[in-house]
Amino acid sequence: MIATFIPPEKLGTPKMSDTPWELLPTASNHAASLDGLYVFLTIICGISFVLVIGAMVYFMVKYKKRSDNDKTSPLTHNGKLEFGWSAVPAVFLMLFFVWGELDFVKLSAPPADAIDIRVTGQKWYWTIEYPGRPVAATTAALDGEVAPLLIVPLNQPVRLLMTSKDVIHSFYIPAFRVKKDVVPGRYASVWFTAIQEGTFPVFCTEYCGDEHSSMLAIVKVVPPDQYEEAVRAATTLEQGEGETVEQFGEKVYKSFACNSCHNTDSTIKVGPGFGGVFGKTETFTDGASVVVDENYIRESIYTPNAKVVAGFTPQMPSFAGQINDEQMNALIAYIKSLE
Amino acid sequence: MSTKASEHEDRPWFLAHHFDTVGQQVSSAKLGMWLFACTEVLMFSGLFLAYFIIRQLYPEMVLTASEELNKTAGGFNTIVLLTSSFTMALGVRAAQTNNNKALQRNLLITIGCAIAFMIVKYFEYTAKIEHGLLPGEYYSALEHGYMLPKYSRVFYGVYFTMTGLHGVHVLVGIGVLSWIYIRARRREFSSENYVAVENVGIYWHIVDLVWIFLFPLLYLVK
Amino acid sequence: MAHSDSTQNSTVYLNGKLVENPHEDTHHVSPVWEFSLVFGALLFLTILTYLVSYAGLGPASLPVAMLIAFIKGSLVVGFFMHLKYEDRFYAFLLCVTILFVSIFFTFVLFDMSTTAELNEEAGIEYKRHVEDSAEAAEAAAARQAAEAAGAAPAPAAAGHH
Amino acid sequence: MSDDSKKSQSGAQSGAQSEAQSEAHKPEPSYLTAQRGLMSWVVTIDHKRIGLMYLTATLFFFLIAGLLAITLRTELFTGQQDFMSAATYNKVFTLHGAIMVFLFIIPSVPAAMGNFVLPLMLGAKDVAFPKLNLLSFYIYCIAAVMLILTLVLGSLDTGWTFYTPYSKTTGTAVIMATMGAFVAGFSSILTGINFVVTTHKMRAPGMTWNRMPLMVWALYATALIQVMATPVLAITLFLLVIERTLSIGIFDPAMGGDPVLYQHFFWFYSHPAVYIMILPGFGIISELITVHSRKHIFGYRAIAMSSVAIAVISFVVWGHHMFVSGQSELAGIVFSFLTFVVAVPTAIKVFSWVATLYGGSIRYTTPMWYALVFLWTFTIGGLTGVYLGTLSIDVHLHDTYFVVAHFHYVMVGGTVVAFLGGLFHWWPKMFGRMYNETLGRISALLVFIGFNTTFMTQFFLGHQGMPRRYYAYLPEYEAMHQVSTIGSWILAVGLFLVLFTLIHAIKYGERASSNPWNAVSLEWHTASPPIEHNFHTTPTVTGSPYDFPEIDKTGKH
Repeated sequence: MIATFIPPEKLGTPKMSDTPWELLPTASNHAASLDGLYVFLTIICGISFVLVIGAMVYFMVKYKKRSDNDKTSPLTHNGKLEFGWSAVPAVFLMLFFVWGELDFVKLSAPPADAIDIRVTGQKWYWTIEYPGRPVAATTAALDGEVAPLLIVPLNQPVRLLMTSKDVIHSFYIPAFRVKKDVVPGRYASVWFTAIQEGTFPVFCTEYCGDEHSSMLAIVKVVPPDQYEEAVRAATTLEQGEGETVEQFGEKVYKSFACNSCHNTDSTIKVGPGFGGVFGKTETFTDGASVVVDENYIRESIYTPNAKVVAGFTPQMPSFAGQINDEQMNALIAYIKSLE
Repeated sequence: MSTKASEHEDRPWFLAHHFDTVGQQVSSAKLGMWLFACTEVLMFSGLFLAYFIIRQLYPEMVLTASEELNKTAGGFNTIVLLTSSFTMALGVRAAQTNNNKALQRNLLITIGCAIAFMIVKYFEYTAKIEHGLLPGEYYSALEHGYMLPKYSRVFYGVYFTMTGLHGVHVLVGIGVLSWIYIRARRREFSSENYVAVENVGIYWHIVDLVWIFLFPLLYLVK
Repeated sequence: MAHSDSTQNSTVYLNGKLVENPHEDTHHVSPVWEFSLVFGALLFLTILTYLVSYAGLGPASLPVAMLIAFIKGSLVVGFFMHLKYEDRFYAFLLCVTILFVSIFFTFVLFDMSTTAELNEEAGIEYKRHVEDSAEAAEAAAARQAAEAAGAAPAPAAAGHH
Repeated sequence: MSDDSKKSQSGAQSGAQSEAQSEAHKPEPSYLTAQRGLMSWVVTIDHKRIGLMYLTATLFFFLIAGLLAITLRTELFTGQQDFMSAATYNKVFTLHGAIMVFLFIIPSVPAAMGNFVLPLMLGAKDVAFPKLNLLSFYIYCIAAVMLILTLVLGSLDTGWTFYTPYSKTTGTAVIMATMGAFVAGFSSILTGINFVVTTHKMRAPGMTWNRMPLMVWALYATALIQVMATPVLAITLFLLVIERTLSIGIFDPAMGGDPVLYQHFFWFYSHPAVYIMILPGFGIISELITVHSRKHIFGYRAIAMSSVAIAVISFVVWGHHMFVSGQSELAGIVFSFLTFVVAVPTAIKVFSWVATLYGGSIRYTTPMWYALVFLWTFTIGGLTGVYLGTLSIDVHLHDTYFVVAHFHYVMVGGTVVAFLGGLFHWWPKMFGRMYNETLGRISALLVFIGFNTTFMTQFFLGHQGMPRRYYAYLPEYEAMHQVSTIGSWILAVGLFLVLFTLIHAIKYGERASSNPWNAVSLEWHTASPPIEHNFHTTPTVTGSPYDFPEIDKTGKH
């Protein structure tokens, strides 16, 4: 299934582009000059393709075999022609190289006044942390469904400081033409200035396992004055009025992407399913067993590898310091309500 | 089975059917062996690069972790391998000059040195294993009272990979040398047909060459 | 050239240069004293590397050790393996191999040493090792303290590599 | 070996005695009928039989990996899950990649066709080390068994590149797969050593370096890369296996290593490997275009030298696979520049081939059609490579379907199309039978249409940002994926038609003369199928292999 928690039609409100050959929306400062080079390259390559294939087709027609005693030309080489068709492509290639290299250096050196946003990639979801705000694993983005949301102010440089917790991922925003592999053990940085409002999809482009194709996120460009407000709304995870504890628990469940590894029925996905788990006795890898109650759920969220259910590997990350008590109670209530 | 039956009489017994002259067969065999030597050099270059990478990542760790290696054992092993290279070269010379007895003697000395090398390596490894200076998860230097920098296990990982792969090549060398020794006892080699001895010589010198570069890097690094 | 039944050994010249004839083979036998001389030199150089490592040259000790090892290597290859008296192509092959090995080394080590080049200007601190849990908690605490003190939360990392 | 044993049992030497002086007694039997029985195949040291055994094995794996590709494309028909789970999809695309690279495309042209054709073209009785040749085939078989064993042990889901740290932590049979690739590397090294020595030492009298056919130059350059690059793959996979078993930590960031180092080690082999794959294809195209347009090659020295130049420069460009992978930007700039340097010799080759058509008398046989399809697809493949070599565009296009389209245009459109052209061209020589010309031409047309529909759409998918190895995708991409899937079905039909035409020709094709294309290079101077030791008397070479009778030497042309 496409990202279990992001319905396709709710991603990228402005359609990526109507016709296949049309370019993507130029939504960042890098996009314009990159598209310029892309179009220039396409024109030059198109011309050289037409020349080569045209010459081939022309020769095919003109020099096809007419009779058994055709005489063919003794031509074996022509120094000037051979030099010409080595030098001319070399000149064009150097042109592409220089233009590409200038853009690449611009792309790689973020300005000093950029806003720092920390992004952490993990097996199959992104965690986005705004400066001065508590870590929000996944922020509410669209009614009901929840995706990691990167909120970016219009016309202000933003720098993403990215690292990964397990394998190599890659943060790719097609509309901004930026991409960087997020390698565990080092910081990768990407910077851009959004110049077009709207929401755009973010992909993970380095193969990272089963749910690689569901590791999506959304970039939302908001006018600078609404930026603070939007960030606060996105990073607060409280019980809205008129929301039952279980509904708030479900929002927390999806915000921390529990559903990318645990199903809400009893089937196994990566971890065990939570359908009817409350009150069941779980046996662990070391043979001990306990009745599932609030303390067990709380403990297995904060220190997951202490007790691992038999048949599973200890690969669940710890959420210590990310889920506060109020959210934990709602989460427990939600899990209790699952049959 | 070329149809020219008469042409068969004057062909020496060791000349293969698809070669025309002995010179062609010998130079083909030698070129093939030199290409194989190049692949060996390229393979070990990967490990040397891994060593240089760790040396660039953690310079002081490599210096302190390599102090634990036994320099005298390494030095003795270098001398042993150099003598085995010397006797191997003399062996090839003996084959070229039809001196079968000298060839057999030199081959025996070379095999002896190779076995001595492996025995010294065995003692070095057992010492390391007891002290827990092992790669990866098996690294337990702390329990044996060694206060080593944070990533010493990676150094010992590279140490064991390099010396282990080199040790495997020495073992293969012992096998090939004894096969040549058996053929020498059957008097197969003469001044016309010695390319097999020379090829084994090239292999053995490459194994020695790798150790010549490996010894200063791992043991004497400063 | 394969002179099957025709006895003439067709030496072929290509614009004046004798085409490398696959059939001639050098039967050079070097004298024993040459081998012993080379062996002596190798032993001397081994002792030299040993002394150099104790001489405490500091940063220069690696290049010196590599130079000595290269001399020993070329002695072994040149004399023990007869490369000096062999067909030029074998030496050419070895040089091409050493060229590819050096390409591999220089590019990888160049990449590793300049990874932080552009990042350094941008103030991104480039961390090599992953903060394990102890360090992570320590860094988080440092970050909180920096926030509390209102300083711009530069991505301080505890314990550079 | 199933279709070899159905050889025609006639045994009589094919009609025309084209050798210089006809033999007095009964003509010699061909290499296929000279010895009988399975054992005569299993322990043969005849390069022609080993070539056929390689051909059967590699085509078998081409079939398997091709079927995997068809299931992939059919799954991608819609953006949602159709009939495969995500984990199965990852295993299928990984195996498609691994089997295609290690078991088909690297051994196919050099080992299968090169083994058969190289000694014949050099006028030699056999390759320099026949027993080593057979050993190389059996090492290939062991590697094939190991890769099939990974299927049983839980298959592989790391992608054919085995990137760490994912390949270190995943539970699938990574060790068995890496060992399979490790062993396949040795088979490639042995073939490489064999061909370098054969080209140096076994040439017929009079055949100087500039009188060798360009196919021999291409196989020589490929052999050099195989010898010089594959050992680094051996040590990389060896380190990966040790990383998984002893976890020495050189590639694992948690223990102080760095995953980008694995990518350096891997791509140092894998970029020269893509030139191992394409260079033999260049060799075949030089032969096809000259023979079927009855023209001397245009710029012999330029093409020969550019083969060797590509072989050398291919060792300095591997960083263009890692522009966005955390490699330092300065290193990226150096690699991008060198990547453009390697583009020039490839361009020279394509221009020289088109120039060879000038003033020719082109015969539109099936091999010629495949050569022309090659020119079309390889030009597109080459030009899109320039996109990916440009730094800023690669940031946008890296790991998207643009890359998938580029390397399929160069691999399938380049090497496989050239390989099929070569098969049709040398089939009369291999089996002494002519294939059915109309079936051949239809297969060329189907392959052309199917291939271009499948992969042209993927260029547009790529620049729209569709990431690679995605199992479920956004609805915007669905239309293009559907066109691509239909194209892949047409391509599959075309390839099955090729298989049928060739297999059918072995039994029912009418007898081929020893020189059906009246070509000039040495392999056409002996019977087809050739006798056991190729030539009765070693031929002497006086001129270039492209001096066709039709070439008008009177200077009035």
